[in-house]
This record gives sequence, structure tokens and C-alpha cells, in this order.
Amino acid sequence: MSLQGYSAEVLDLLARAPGAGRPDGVGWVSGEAREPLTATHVRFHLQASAGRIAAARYEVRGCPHTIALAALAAAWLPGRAPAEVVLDVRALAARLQAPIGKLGRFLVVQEAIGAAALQLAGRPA
Amino acid sequence: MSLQGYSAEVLDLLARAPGAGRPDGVGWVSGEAREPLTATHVRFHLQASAGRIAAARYEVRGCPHTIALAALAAAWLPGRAPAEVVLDVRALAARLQAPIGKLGRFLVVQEAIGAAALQLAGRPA
Amino acid sequence: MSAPPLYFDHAATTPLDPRVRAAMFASLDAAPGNPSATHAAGRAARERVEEARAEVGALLGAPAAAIVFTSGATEADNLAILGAGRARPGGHVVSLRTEHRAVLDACRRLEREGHRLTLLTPARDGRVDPAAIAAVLGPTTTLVSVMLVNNETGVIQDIAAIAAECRRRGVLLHVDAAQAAGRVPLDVSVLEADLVSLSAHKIHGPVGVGALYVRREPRPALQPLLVGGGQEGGLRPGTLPVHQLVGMGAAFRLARISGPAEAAALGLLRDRLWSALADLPGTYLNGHPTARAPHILNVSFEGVDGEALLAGLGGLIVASGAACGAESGEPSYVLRALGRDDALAQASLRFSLGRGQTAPEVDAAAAQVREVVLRLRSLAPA
Amino acid sequence: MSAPPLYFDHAATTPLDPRVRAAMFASLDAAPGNPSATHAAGRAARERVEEARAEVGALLGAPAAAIVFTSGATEADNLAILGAGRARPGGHVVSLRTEHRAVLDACRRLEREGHRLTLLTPARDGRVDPAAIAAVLGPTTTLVSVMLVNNETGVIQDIAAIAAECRRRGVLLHVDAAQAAGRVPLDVSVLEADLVSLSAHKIHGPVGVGALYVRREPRPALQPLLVGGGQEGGLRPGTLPVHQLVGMGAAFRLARISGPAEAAALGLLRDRLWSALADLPGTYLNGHPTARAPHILNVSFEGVDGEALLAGLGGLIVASGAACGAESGEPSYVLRALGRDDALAQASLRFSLGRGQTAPEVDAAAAQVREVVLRLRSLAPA
Ligand SMILES: Cc1ncc(COP(=O)(O)O)c(C=O)c1O
Ligand SMILES: Cc1ncc(COP(=O)(O)O)c(C=O)c1O
Repeated sequence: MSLQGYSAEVLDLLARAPGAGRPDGVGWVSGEAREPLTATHVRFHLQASAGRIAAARYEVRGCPHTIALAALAAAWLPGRAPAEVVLDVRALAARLQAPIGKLGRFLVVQEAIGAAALQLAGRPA
Repeated sequence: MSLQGYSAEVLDLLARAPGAGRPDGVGWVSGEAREPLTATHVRFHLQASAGRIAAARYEVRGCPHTIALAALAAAWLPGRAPAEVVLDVRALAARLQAPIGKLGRFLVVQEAIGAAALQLAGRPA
Repeated sequence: MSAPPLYFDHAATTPLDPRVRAAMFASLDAAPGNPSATHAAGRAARERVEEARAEVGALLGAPAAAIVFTSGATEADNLAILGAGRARPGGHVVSLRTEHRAVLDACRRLEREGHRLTLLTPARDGRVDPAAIAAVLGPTTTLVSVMLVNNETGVIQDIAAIAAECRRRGVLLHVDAAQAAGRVPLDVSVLEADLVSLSAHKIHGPVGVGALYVRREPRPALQPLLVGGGQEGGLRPGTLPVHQLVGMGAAFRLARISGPAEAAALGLLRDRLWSALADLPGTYLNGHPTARAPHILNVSFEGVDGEALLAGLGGLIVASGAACGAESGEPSYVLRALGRDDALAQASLRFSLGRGQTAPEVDAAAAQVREVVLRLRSLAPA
Repeated sequence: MSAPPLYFDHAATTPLDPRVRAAMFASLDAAPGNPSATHAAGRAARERVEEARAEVGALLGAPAAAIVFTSGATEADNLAILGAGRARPGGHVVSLRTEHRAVLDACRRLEREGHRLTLLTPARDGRVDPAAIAAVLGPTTTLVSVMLVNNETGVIQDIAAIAAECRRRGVLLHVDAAQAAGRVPLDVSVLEADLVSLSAHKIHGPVGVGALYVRREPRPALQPLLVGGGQEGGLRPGTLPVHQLVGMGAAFRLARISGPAEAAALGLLRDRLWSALADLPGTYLNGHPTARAPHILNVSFEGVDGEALLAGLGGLIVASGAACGAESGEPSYVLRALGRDDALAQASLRFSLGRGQTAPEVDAAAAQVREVVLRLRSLAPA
């Protein structure tokens, strides 16, 4: 019946979820990933321009740290090449003060981003 | 480290010990009894007149109930014949609200009185 | 932060009632009295202890002499189960998978000490059929332990019927009533239990004090957990914490006097809360729809993460199935025993109500929950 | 009754210090917080608990993490002895006949559970020679339990020397320090004990809370007495009674800050009391003349009945060897173990001093005792 305390940043990102939502314009690719045990489910939407990610949106069902990580990733992705989208999951976990047990869920975020990036990479720039 | 509460009568008799002391006149007989386990020690002094007990004094080392019983007995004895000096120990224990474990010590009081009375009975009236 | 958060976690612990507080303070301010001592202060302390004992007994319709004070329901559960089990080595013990950890772990300890253990799974509504218990009672069965009110779901078991089965076979019945006192009727002449665990802090008394009711006739033999000192008839040594016992007595007195009316009022609030949530799609009541204590409402929300739900409810203090027990991080074993999948067990909230709670608080809580659930669902992939 | 009786029974229990009282009341008035919960109130409760734990540890020079809270020293003694013994079945346990009942009865319980038990009799001055303990330690010895300060006589044992013998043979040492805290130095780096029992209410804290110090490195394995809940590192489950722990922390803080000066002052009062009694003929000091805690003075009076002596002292609250434990009615087993005959063991008074006691009170007590002793002797047959 209890949870660890959350950092102010996690609580803020959970409350605002900046960049969340399913985009409705054209030219977006999506990737998704799931982890059944915790019912974590992440979908990332990416838009590219000149071989770089131009915009990122996400949908997420997951714990506060997972939502916060998705939000951080969405802010971090624009400007990167699709091949560069490997999150430094350990550093981000430390920044978000996430317990070690959350790393598995963080990899779900990474996996969804990777899946979307793969599609971008497969497209003509 | 603890004791039962005492009735007001016991505390009063303990504090005053009416009739206690070793008489110094003549014509007294004495009887005594001991109970080694509790170091109870009782000595009764009786004086007779016309075949009846005329006065009673006592010395006592014992618990509050034993001291109280000795005091009650000393007040009750005058006027009795030496053959009548059997205390109603159970009734007195009830009156003094003594726990059942005290009956053994009460018999020490009885025994001392009996020993003194026996000497009275052996004398010419 | 704006307003202080609304407290909906009374099944975890309750605020001290001001009248209990006053009684405890008076006791703490009295002359120091070890109730085992016989000077005047000791006697006064003993009298206060015996009054408290009588008050605790009274709520159960039991004589004071049937009440053994402990440090809480955890200890009472242990004293009942380990105490009865160790006094009857090598027996068979029966309990439910939905019991409190103190009961389950004590049963498992007995199992390691050579007892046979049967843990039954209740029906999906949280209730166990007394016939299911009867079916596993055998000639070696020594003890059955079934709680009256479940601490997560509020589900009430049919103790009287279970007791009848136990009595028929000469089996002891222990009942954890930590969540039942002051909330549902608790008359031992109706329940017919041999051993009943109680706690003060679940009904606005102090934490750190509880009691075990031990039937008088026949009086079940118990091996004490603690030895040395002789207090509590040899069943529970240690200097008696008079202020704590006085607090428990005062809390049980209030429960006896105002419990029934209070339970009715809490039941209305609980229904109001459920009405305000039930029309959210994908919302499930956990536990039996009617056989339930008035102060607990347990609800699962489809499509949200339990931890995010709880974290989003900054203005509410409420328990979650997300991580029952800070260490484990696993979803509620109680809800899983009722057949909820991990996701629904985890995405559950236990609202528990207490003295002085109001309809506007309930409405505000419901509004917050609806908002957070809808918002989290809006974030989730379709 | 005239003036309220003078309290000389601090070894039984002490009045709550007003500063401890204030800390407890503040805690009781705080928002309800189950320290296992993680909402803000739960976190605040946990912080208060950890502060208290640190305070208790600090008096022992131990880290907070070495402190396990219990319901008192009785439970701490049981947890240490039963817990260490059951984790090492079939071993050999060594203790003294002058230990507190909680230690003796726990040792005897282990004996019934298949351990071998050696109970040593101290010398007539109440001290045990560390060599006498060393002499009985064998290859199967698992546990030695010796108290630091005896609760009846105040005699101090040479724990450091006993610990050295235990360490040499890899034997665990448990020390009941319920009467030692705040009265004599209690640094575990000096005492080198593995397990130390503590109580709050002997040093002006609340009744019903204590602690067991459990050495960290090496950390002795203990089988918990209670199971279910996981609190206190699994060694002691149950919702933590925050107000009680806060009270214990405050009491231990005061003991740490003012204990040494207070102990010196109490020692002077104790000496003053003894001087005022010692010239009565047939008056004997019980226990070692110098290796003694400052707050306890135990004196036997020849030629009087202990119960009558105590009953005559209406203006004093003092303990007596006459009936140690309300039930038994037998003279103090501790004094008998020191070679006092039944009569002298029974005709003993234990004066125990505490915070705020004054020289005029001591003088008044001595005068009362002299008067009653002389009067009872005057009643007795020569
Ligand atoms: C059903 C049940 N049993 C036992 C307990 C343990 O109670 P306590 O905190 O008094 O040890 C609780 C509360 O945590 C409970 O809800
Ligand atoms: C030496 C000793 N050990 C243990 C205890 C038991 O302490 P508590 O009352 O905290 O259980 C006491 C006090 O009664 C004591 O004096």
C-alpha cells in the first residue's frame, strides 16, 4: 500500500506530461512496446526533417517514472539523428530518482522510441 | 515487591498495636510460638483473676495481619476462661481481610495464647 | 501545497479521538504507578487498567477477564496462532489466502514447526463458503483462523457459520477483528469465536496497543510468546502501559456507544463515494457487493497504472493495491486471490473512512479520482 | 492522608519527564501517519521514528540501524534470548540466578526447547567473577546473558570482561540494560555486547516501549518472536507506535545529555540515604559496596517483618523484598541468591531514586524508616 516518494521533477512531469498525445498531422511514424507484468505500454510518434527528428509525441500507460521518462525523451529527441536515439537510461533513472526496479520499464520507453526510429531510418530523408 | 492492600482496621491496629508490650507486674504467665519460614514470633502474657483471664498483653514480630490479630485477641481475651481461648481464626481472617496464605501465621498467635492459657489452667485459681 | 490532503486511509491508522487523547493525557499525568505495585498509585493504575479491560470486553459482550492486552493486533494474531498451535504440536491449521500478513506469516511459521497448513482461496467476491472450510477440517485440525472484516476489501466473513463448523469438530476458531471493532457487530456470544484479535489504532485509539480475547469456558490453552513477569495471567508479561490501555479502553467505549450510528453514517458515505465513481467506465468494486464493512471501499480502474493513479492524487491520502508493503512492490495479494489480474489488482484504490468524515470530503475525493483516472487514460495508447 | 507519599520506586517505573510528555503529545496531535505509508504524513511519521531510533542508538554509541524497537525490555529480553537461542537450536545458554524474570524465564523456555542451561550464582556481593563465566563456557555454548545493573540491588557486573571471554570463544553476549540506561555508562564499543535490552519507562519515558540493540558487524542471527508485516527489518512487525517511540527517543536524549550529571547527583542522595540508615543496628546493605548504580539502595533490617515494615511506611512508596511479584509471596529470589536468609531477604527495602529527587525527601524517608523499624522492633519478643 505504499510507494516511494517522488522527486519534484517527476511529479511535475506526471502532472503536465508535456508533449503527450497522439499527433494528427501527416508524416509521423510510430513505434510501440509493452511489458505485460506491469501493464506498461508506450507508443512514440516521431516526425523527421532533413534526416533528423523534428518532433516527438508519446502515449503512455505506466508508472510516474515511466511517464516522466517519456516526457523527458520527447523533449530530448528533436534534433537527433534516428541512429542516435539511445537514451542514457541509467543517467535518466538517477536524475528522476527512480528505484532500480524501474529500469525494466524504462527499457520499454527505449524500445518504443527505437521502434519508431527504425521506421524513420527506413524512409527516404 | 508488592503487597495486598490492607483494610483500615489492619492499618490502625498496626499503627497503634493496642495492648502490646511486656508486662512488668507480678502474676503473669507467658506462652510463645514461632513459625521459622516467615520468622513470625508471638508471645502472649496473661493474668488471671477468679478463674478468668483478667488482662492480656503481647509481643509480636510478624506481618500486619498477624500484629492486628494479636491486638484483637488481646482485647477479646479478658473475661474468658482459660479453656475458652480458642480464636475463631477464619472469622477473624475474614474480618481483617487477610489472604488465605496468612492462616498459618494466625495459628502462631493461637498457639502462643494456648500455651499461656495452659499455664493459667495449671495454677490454683 | 494548498489545502491539507484529505485522509482516506483509516484502515491503516486513524487520528486519535480528542476524548481518547484526553484520557491518555490524564493517565500520563497521574502519579507514576506500576500496576503490579500495591502502593496507592499502583492500585490506582491497576483500577484504570481494569476499567479499560472491561471496556474492551464490553464491546465484545465479554467479561473483562477474557481480555489479554498486547502491543497490537499483530501480536494478538501471533499470540493466538503461534500460542494455540504450539500448545497443540503437529496439528493441522486452516486459514485463508486473504488474511492479514500477521495471520498468514504466523500460520507459515507453524507449518515450519511441523504443522500442516491449508490456505483456502475465497470466492471472487472475497467470501469463503463455510462449507468449504468444513470440507477441509479433519481429525487432526486444531485451529482455524478467519478474519471478520478484510482490511483491503472490507468483505465480512460469516464467522458464526464457520464457528458452528469448528465447534462441531472441536476445532479452535481465531478471528482477526482488527478492522471489525466499532464497524460491525462483534458480540462473541454470536460469533462464538475462541480467540479474537483487536487493535486500538484502527478506531481512533493509540497505536501500539491491542488485545486478544480468549474465551473463558472452555478456555483454550495458549503458549505465551513472551515470558517473565506474570502479567496478564502469564500470557503477556511486561510492565503494563497504563496510558496506552486507558486509550484503548476509551476508544472501545466510544465504539460501543457510538459505533452503530457511526457505522451507519460511514456506510452512507461509502455508498456515496461508490456512486460517484461507479459510472466511470472500467471501474470495478472489489469484494462482495453487500457483505462488507461500512468503512472500506476498494475499487479497481481499468487502463491506468496504479502507481501513477496514486501519485496523481496529491490531495488524497488513500491506499493503493500498487505496492502492498513498501518492500515488495507487488500488487495486492488479497485482490489477486480474488481473481483480479495483476493490472487490475495494481490499479486499485482502497478508500477507508473514519470518524468525522463528511460528504463534501467524499465528493471532493471522488472528483479528484475521476479527474486523474480520465487524465491518465487520455495519456495511454488506445 | 496528609502529604502525598514520597516516591522511591523509580526502578519499578518513573514519572514521565515533562519534556518527554511534550514530545509525545506533539506526536499524538500530528496528522495520523502510519510510518509504513508513503504519503506526506507517513513520511513525517517515519522521520520522527528514525530520529528517535538515532537518539536511542546515540546513548549506546551505536548507529540507529542497530536499534530494533519493541514493546519494552521484557520483549527485548525475550527477543534476544529466544531469538538467538532458536536460531541456534540445541546449544548451551549461560546466565545468572539474579537476572530479571524476563531473562530467567526465557532461558528456562530455551531449556524446555532442548538447550542446556547453566545458571550461575554470583558472589554474596552480587557480582559474578568473569572467570566463573569463562569456566562454564564450552564448545556448544551459544549465548551468555548477564545484566549490567541489577534491578533489586543496583549491582553492576563487569560486562566488558565477560564480553572478552565470550568473544574469545565466539559466544553471543546479551546484556539486560533496562536499569543501566541513563544511570551508568552504556557505550557498546566498551561493553562489546552483541545484544542489549532497553526500556523507556525506567528513565522517565513512557511505559510500553523498549528496544533491543543488535550489533551490526557481525550481526547475530535472531528468529523473530512475532511475524507478519516486515517492520523493524522483519525482527518486529506491527504498526510502529510513533508517539511511544518519540517518547523513548526524548527520554534517551535527556539521558544522554544530562545522565552523567544526574547519576552523580543521585549517587550522592543514595549515599546520604545510606548514611542516615546505616547506624541503625542490624542494618545491612545488600549487594556490592561500590560496584553499584547510583539510583538503587537495597537494605535489610534485622528483627522486623518486611511486610509490616512496608505497611508501616505509609508515607513512602518503596519496594520490598517481602513479596517480589504480587502472586508468589516469596521473599526476593535475588537476595536469597546472594545468601541472605529468608527473614533478611524479606525484611528488605529497595529505595530507587529518580530525576528531581531532593535531599529533604531523602532525609524524610530515612526518618520514617528509622521510626518504623524501631517501633516494630519494640513490639517484637526480645
Ligand atoms: C486485519 C488486520 N489485522 C492485523 C493488523 C495489525 O494491527 P496492528 O497495527 O495493531 O499490529 C491490521 C492492521 O495493520 C489489520 O488490518
Ligand atoms: C532489569 C530489568 N529487565 C527487564 C525489565 C522489564 O522491562 P519492561 O517493563 O520495559 O518490560 C525490568 C523492569 O521491570 C528490569 O528492571
